Amino acid sequence: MNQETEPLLRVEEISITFGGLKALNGVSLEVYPGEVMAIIGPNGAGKTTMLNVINGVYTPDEGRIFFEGRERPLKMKPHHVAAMGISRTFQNLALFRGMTTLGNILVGRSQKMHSNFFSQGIYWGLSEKEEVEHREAVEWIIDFLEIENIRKQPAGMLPYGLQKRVELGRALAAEPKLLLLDEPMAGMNLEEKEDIARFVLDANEELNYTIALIEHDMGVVMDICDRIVVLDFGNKIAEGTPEEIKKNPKVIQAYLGTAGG
Amino acid sequence: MIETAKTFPHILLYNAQKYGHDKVAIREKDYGIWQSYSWQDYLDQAKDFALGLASLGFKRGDKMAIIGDNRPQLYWGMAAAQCMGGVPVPLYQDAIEKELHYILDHSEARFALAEDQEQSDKLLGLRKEIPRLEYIFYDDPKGMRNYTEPFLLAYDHVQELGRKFGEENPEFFMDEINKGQPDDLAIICYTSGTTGNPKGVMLLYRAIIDAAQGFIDWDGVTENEEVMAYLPMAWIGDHVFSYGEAMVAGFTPNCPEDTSTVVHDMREIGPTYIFCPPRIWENMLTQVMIKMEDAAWVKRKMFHFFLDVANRVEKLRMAHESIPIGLRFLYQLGRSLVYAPLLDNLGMKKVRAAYTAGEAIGPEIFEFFRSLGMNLKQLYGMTESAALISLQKDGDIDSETVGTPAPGVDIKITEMGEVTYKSPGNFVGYYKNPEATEETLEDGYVLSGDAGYMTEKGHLKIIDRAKDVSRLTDGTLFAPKYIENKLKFSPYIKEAVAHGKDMDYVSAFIDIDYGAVGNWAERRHIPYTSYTDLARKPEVYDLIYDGVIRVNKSLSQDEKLRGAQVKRFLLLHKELDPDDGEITRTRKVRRAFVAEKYGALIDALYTEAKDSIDVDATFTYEDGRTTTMKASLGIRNAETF
Amino acid sequence: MTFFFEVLISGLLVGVMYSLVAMGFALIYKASGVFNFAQGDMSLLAGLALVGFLTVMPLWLALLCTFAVMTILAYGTVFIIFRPLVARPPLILFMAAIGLSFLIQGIGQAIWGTDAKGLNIGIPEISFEISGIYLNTFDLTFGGVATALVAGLVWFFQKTRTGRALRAVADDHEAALSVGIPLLRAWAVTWVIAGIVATVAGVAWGSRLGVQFSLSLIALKALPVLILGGIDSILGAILAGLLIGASENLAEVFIGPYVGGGIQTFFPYLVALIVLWFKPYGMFGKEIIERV
Amino acid sequence: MFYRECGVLKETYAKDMAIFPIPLDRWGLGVMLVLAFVVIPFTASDYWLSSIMLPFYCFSLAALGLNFLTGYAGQVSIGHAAFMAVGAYSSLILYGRYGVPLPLSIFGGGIFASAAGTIFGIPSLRIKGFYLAVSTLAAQFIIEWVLTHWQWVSGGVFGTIDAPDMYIFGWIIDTPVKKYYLVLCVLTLLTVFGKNLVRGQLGRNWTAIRDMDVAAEIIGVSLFRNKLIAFAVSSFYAGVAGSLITFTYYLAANIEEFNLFLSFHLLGMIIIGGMGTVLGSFFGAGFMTLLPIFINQTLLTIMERVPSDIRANSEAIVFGGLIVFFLIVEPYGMARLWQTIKEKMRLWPFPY
Amino acid sequence: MGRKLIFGFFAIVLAVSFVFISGQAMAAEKKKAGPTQFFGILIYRTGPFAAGGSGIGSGWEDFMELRNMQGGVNGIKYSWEECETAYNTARGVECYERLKDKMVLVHPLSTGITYALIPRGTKEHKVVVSSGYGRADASDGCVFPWVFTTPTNYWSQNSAKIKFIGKQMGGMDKLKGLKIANLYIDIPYGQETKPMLDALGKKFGFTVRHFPVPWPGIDQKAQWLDIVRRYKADWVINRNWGVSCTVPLKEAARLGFPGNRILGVWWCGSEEDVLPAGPAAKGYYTANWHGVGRNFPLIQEIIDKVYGKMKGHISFTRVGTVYWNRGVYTAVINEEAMRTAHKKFGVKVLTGDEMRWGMENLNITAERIKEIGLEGFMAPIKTSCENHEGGKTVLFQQWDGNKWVKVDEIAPMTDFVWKRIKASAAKYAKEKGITPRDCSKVD
Repeated sequence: MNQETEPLLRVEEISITFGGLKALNGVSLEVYPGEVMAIIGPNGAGKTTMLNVINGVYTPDEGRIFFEGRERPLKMKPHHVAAMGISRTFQNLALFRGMTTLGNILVGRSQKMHSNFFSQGIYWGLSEKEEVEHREAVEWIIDFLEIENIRKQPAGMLPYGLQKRVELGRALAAEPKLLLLDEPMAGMNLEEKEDIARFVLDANEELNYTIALIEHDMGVVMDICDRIVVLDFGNKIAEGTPEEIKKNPKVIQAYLGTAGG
Repeated sequence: MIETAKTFPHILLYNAQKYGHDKVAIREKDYGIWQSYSWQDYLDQAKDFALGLASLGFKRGDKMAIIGDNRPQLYWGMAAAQCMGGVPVPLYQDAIEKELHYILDHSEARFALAEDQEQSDKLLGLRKEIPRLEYIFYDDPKGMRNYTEPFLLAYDHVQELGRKFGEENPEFFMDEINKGQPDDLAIICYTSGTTGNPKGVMLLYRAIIDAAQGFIDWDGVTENEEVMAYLPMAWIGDHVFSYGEAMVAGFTPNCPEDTSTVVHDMREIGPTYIFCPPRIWENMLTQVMIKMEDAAWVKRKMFHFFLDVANRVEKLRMAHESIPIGLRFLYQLGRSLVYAPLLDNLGMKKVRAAYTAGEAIGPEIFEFFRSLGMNLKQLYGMTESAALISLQKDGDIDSETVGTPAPGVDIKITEMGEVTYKSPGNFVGYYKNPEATEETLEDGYVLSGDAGYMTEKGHLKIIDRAKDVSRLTDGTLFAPKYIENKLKFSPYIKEAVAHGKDMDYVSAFIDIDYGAVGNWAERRHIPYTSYTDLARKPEVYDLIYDGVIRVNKSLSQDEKLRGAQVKRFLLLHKELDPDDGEITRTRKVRRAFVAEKYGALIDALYTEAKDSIDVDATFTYEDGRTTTMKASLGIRNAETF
Repeated sequence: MTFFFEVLISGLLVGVMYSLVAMGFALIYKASGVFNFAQGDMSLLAGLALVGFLTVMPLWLALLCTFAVMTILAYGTVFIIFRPLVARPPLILFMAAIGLSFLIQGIGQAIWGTDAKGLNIGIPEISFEISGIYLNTFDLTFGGVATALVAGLVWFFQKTRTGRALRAVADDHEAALSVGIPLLRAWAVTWVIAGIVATVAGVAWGSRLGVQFSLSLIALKALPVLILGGIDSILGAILAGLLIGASENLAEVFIGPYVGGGIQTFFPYLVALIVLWFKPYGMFGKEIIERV
Repeated sequence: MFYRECGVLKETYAKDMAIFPIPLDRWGLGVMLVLAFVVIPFTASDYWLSSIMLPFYCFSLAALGLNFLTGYAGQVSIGHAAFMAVGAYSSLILYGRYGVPLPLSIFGGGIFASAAGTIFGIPSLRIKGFYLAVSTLAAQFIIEWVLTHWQWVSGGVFGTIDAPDMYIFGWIIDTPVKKYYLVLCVLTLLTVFGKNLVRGQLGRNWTAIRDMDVAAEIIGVSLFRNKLIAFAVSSFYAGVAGSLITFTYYLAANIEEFNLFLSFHLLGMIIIGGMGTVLGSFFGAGFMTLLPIFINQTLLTIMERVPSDIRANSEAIVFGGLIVFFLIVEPYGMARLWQTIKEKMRLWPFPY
Repeated sequence: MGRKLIFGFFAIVLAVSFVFISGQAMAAEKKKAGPTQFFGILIYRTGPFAAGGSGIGSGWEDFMELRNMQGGVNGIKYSWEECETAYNTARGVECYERLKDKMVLVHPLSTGITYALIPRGTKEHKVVVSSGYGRADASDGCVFPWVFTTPTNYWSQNSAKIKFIGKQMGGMDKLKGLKIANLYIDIPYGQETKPMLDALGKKFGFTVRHFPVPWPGIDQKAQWLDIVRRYKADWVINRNWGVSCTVPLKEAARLGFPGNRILGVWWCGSEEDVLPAGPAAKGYYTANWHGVGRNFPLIQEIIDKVYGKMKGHISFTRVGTVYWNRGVYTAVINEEAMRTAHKKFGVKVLTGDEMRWGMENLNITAERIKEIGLEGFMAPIKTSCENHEGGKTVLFQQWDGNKWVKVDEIAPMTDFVWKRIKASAAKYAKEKGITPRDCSKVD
């Protein structure tokens, strides 16, 4: 990607401590518009923590966060972050189990639905129109992710791989400026991984989403990502294109180190 | 009959004028709901695409290949090509490249309309070898963003071109349509013959329209029918039915969302008029039986009890005998408890007329559906006759025959016992294949290649392929298809190939139904790893043995065929697969090919000492790779009666 | 000032009684995740049983029989009600406990009757005054019993094998299962212990109120104690009990007259709410960190 | 078995998202409405109308409200009866003391309850689970206290406000049938309103919060807003229910009617009926209203003279036993049971 | 499989239930009152206040059982049906609605139910008798023609209490400067007498402080510390209900407050209230309106004939206890009203209006009381169109450690009380838009 352009998201020198443990230690990173960026690193490197910081789940001790060139306060409610245009999937399944696939994805459009409480209660008229509008958008995503046949099934009953896919759909439904994916392919078989990789690429190339993802499967990361940031024990140890990362001795060391232990 | 109707484009114009936006012309389930298009939409869509074609240089007489699942866009494409005086050539969407290559090459198509990326990829792969293919259009743009080939155009884009072209040439469209004549070529349907290369059956507008009208008159079909368009568009049945009849009668074909949702979508639509090959009915029955196996004991018993009631009633009805009052009561009870809900679940509740066509149907299957109160009838038709030859009349049903000749159809049985016919729907010849045309067409009569005879009641009875009917060494009549169909009534048997020509007795290859038997095995905690493994289980052999015995018992009832009971059988280690050339795409067994390929197995069946045989089985993966493996197949002797 | 201390001390002594009930809640919640709404009813049952047995046998035997009843109740509850409910959401378990509370009430009163009964197990009730502060042997006795009970529980959980096993179960059900501690047995033992605690509470309160339906309402007094201390903390239950006992009495006496009195019922909840606002899992409750 | 869904096709999203997409359900609803609006009022005895149907409807409404909060939004409240009390008192005061028209008074009762509910919902922003559940008891006790101690509220030495005769535009509502219609109309309107809420974005947000609040917030659901709306809506329904039951049934607002046990009963209703379903509220309320009557009657039939303490105790036993039984067999309540039966009927004769 | 079985079982239970319930409903409709005078007994044998409900109900039933053995009231036999309210208004109303077609007179036995039944009874012409509970101002027969508080109400009781205290202190003038603590359960029932006591305090110059006890009142340490150690009360009025009646006795003893300076309301004056307190209750006074113990000819008769034939409705130990006796009293009032009505309307099964007339024209003289066999058990009663209270005295009793002993009979300050009753009833009439009837025109 063009490194000259203004990054969509820039976090600077983020540090956060949990009970005396430095989970992130002055980590900076940027996500540029239109790219697929990966954060990799061994377990406990602070990857998910970083996403949580970006989302507003955690308030970092220090650092600065810029989104679309404007700085946002460090302490911010997650749903306000979502309103800024950052959407997200989760490492462990976080679907709303009691709802159908359709319902789950519709929740993703929460920020886009504005009909007030009364018109919702009266329903017929304004609210129905809005519901239909958003249903159309969601159906488009369902079609995109090829989950037509599970549209009305309760999300909690779906097989793991499909749940992950629905979660991706929920994040896409928000039409975010930045899409954060936390291990979208964890625990999947090869075929499912290929599917998800295809969707991620499609989302990036066809729908022009900017994507930052965390993933363990190096093969996939190297294949689909434009740029990679490597974290280890809360520190950024490398950054660059897949080619560069492959050759980076620090990265190799970090991975071998954990592989041995 | 529409007076002005000369060609489908004319009919389309007429319908658009008559119904405008008031009536749904075609539906497609997409994005979770049924997207409906009125006749005016149908016309507009076809028009834009047609003009787009014209702007790209489509000439009268040009062929356009169409490939994909049933989609309104593809039907519109078909209409568009006809509007421009062209000829659509529908292709089987699951055809492999080799077949496609032949047809594309043979049909000299300059244009091709593909449903999506998958089909486009196939065509793109072939285009290198067939440079005559100028343009490829695709409907679903998903995944196509990286395709930069200049000759690859989106459906919408072509329509865009068409609208521009239409503005520049406002009269062009009507002019082209009016150039169309009933005696123009409407379509070329390639039949996947059981031998040799596919042959392009050329059908005129007149033939299809007349055939469609024939069907419509026969059943009093109205414009309010709902039908499912989910069978391959390349099949003549679908073409006559979802395109021809839909246009002429003005009813609504419905395209399912996806092949995986057909059952569900069918229930939503509730078709009133159905036309499908026996395997669909078979599948349906199998599914019913499998599901009922899992039902609670009480429910299962009740289900079978009422099925039995229905069966008895149906037998009496067919024989035109009166039904005892008690049985009638039970039948009514069964209707509310079992039959009606069952039909509702299958999406068949609203069916007024249903046809099974394309192949002979097992009488048991046929009677099963009829006994539920569904008006299932048999039809005998061929691509060469635009499907119209003979069909059953309401109230004059016989599970063994295919009904009386349709109006305007003349059937003659040759001395050799072969059925020949002259139908309004008769074709004009095979495309670029005069030899074959000559072989088939005799004085306006088409040689069907089927052996059959007219019964006393004037019903046509088809026994088998003419060339397949033969005799055992003792002179007993041996009609393999007849036996195979009987075998296939068992829900556990998917395919069967009977042997016996010039042999001492009949033997059979049997393909188990992987789903049904797998399910059966799971419930009995029989572990298995694959089809091959499952087919070799002794328990499965026992299961199939029961089915064979039943067939033998039923054969023993028939004076003529008593001697042709199945004496030995084996379960094949693989499913017969069109990709391996063992059966056709329409799932007809290529008997000669099978006999040649599995010669060793046949030998073993006729070597009475052998009770098993080792095979080196070669088969092809989806991606074209082949593999070989060794398997030992057991051979069973079956009791005869 | 003497009066203030008098109120304070009396409040603390009441607080001990609250703690007794709250401890039962905490024990069961920690072990099985059941918010045992029937804890008060268990006290009622124990009281009813004890009174019933006392009419026909000496105290020691009656106590033994009461413990036997509580044991049967514990096993019955765990194996009949909670066994099929293992791994269900906490709310379901909570509702099951509400159901249980109706069951205990119904069965207990069906067997021993609904009328109020006096309960006197011979603990002297002699009031005396120390530097102007009235004290009562009964209150002190139960203060002592409660302390002994807590000490006993701590010893049990820290030192005995069974106790350690129970703690293991409480900390991690799956891990405990994997090292071979039968979950349900552990639960049952916990319920037995909670039953014993309930019996002590039942005797303490029953001697004061008489044994009758209202005894089951002491659970209401224990609830704010419980959330203030942390639902799963025994230590929390004790400290919060003291805190609530003292503060509600002080509030009633010193604030009550200005607002019309009777604030005792909700004052503990206010205290608990304020504390919870800053520490959402109580003073000593295990914090549940939601990971995403 | 009775479902015929063949040929039911949806050509628009609006139809696909209808409350009852299946025709038979629409028919069923129609039958129920006819039953409720025509058959029952004209055939049932006054006893059935006034002492079974009225409380049943009112408690259904209250349970529905609680279901929004607990069943949909996942915030357990065991202080809900207090909001009914607020509704009861305030609507009686509005109507009796200030002469506000009856419909507005009932609505106003709901609004006051809603305000109270919102205030007591604030802790839910920080406190979760059982901690929150117990905290809601604070609402129960504080409201009880305020209503008894605030002389202005009760307006007299009896701590009780008598319900004046009800007039709507000069038309007196005095007979059981008229009261029945009043309650039924309010119930119907609010049920439709509520159903619309829960099937729309608000309901989805609530469910999202219930199922996984952290994820919901990150996705963009404001916990603050949605939780408070849940409290507000829920207590509005409770308030209206309280006001209706007081006007038509208790005939006097007395704080003792809205005690803690009623709160438990409401919770029991939605659990037995089915959390997170509108239908379940009705099932639960019906069950809880009819059960004691049923048990009493049954025992009376079996034995000529049963001491009523045995009846009462067996009632508690059966009641507790049924709660436990339900939780074991069908933890999601009668509505789920109904759903299962319905599903079976739809698939009949197939097992799946 | 197990699940399926349970489902099946459940389905069957459900089906049977439905059949039952509809059958019941129909049966209930069909059951016509025979030639008996029917009473629906709204009872509560469970819950926190079970002692009261079960005692009263059983005493009442035992009395009716006795009368039926003797051939009924002027030959009209009693019939009755219990309905468990569990002290819950909704259920109480349901009971009333269920039984109202058969009965003409109802004792709601709960303040909440009384409130709910007053408008219903008035409209449907059923006599509502709230003896010693419910609205005090309902004693005004002009405004509440269908409600009776016979023999007396809370306000009368409290005025008598003050007189009693005065008497105990040695004269009404001794009341001046006295500190009285009003310890009450913090529900409307408890609060009802606050203004009355305040007014009396003003009149007689004693101070009253009110000490609310939050429901359920199981813990009253704070109040008692306040009463004894800070306020230093001379007398404590114990206006509680259920368990909260007992707690004060223990707390008082603990703080050394003498038991004979506590004066309870008549709902805190039963054996069940004091027994759990043990010795702490000794000396405790309460109000009452009827005698205690078994030493009355009628009660002896019940013991002989009813319990002798094992037809009693409660365990024999409770016969002669306060609540049981209260039940007998209730029954006697009912019966006297019947007899009065029989005189005017003839011997027959009475309608609501006739029963009301009977209640309104009660005149139970001392001679009649003797005749009934209850001499010393109750005071004479005379009701009128205006006066639905009728009683002339409030009884006082003391717990001697084993049993209640009647210690005094005091007439309430009738004028003082009735002035307030009239005012309150008038306010009620205004609010409800009732035109009080003119009693001078009623025969």
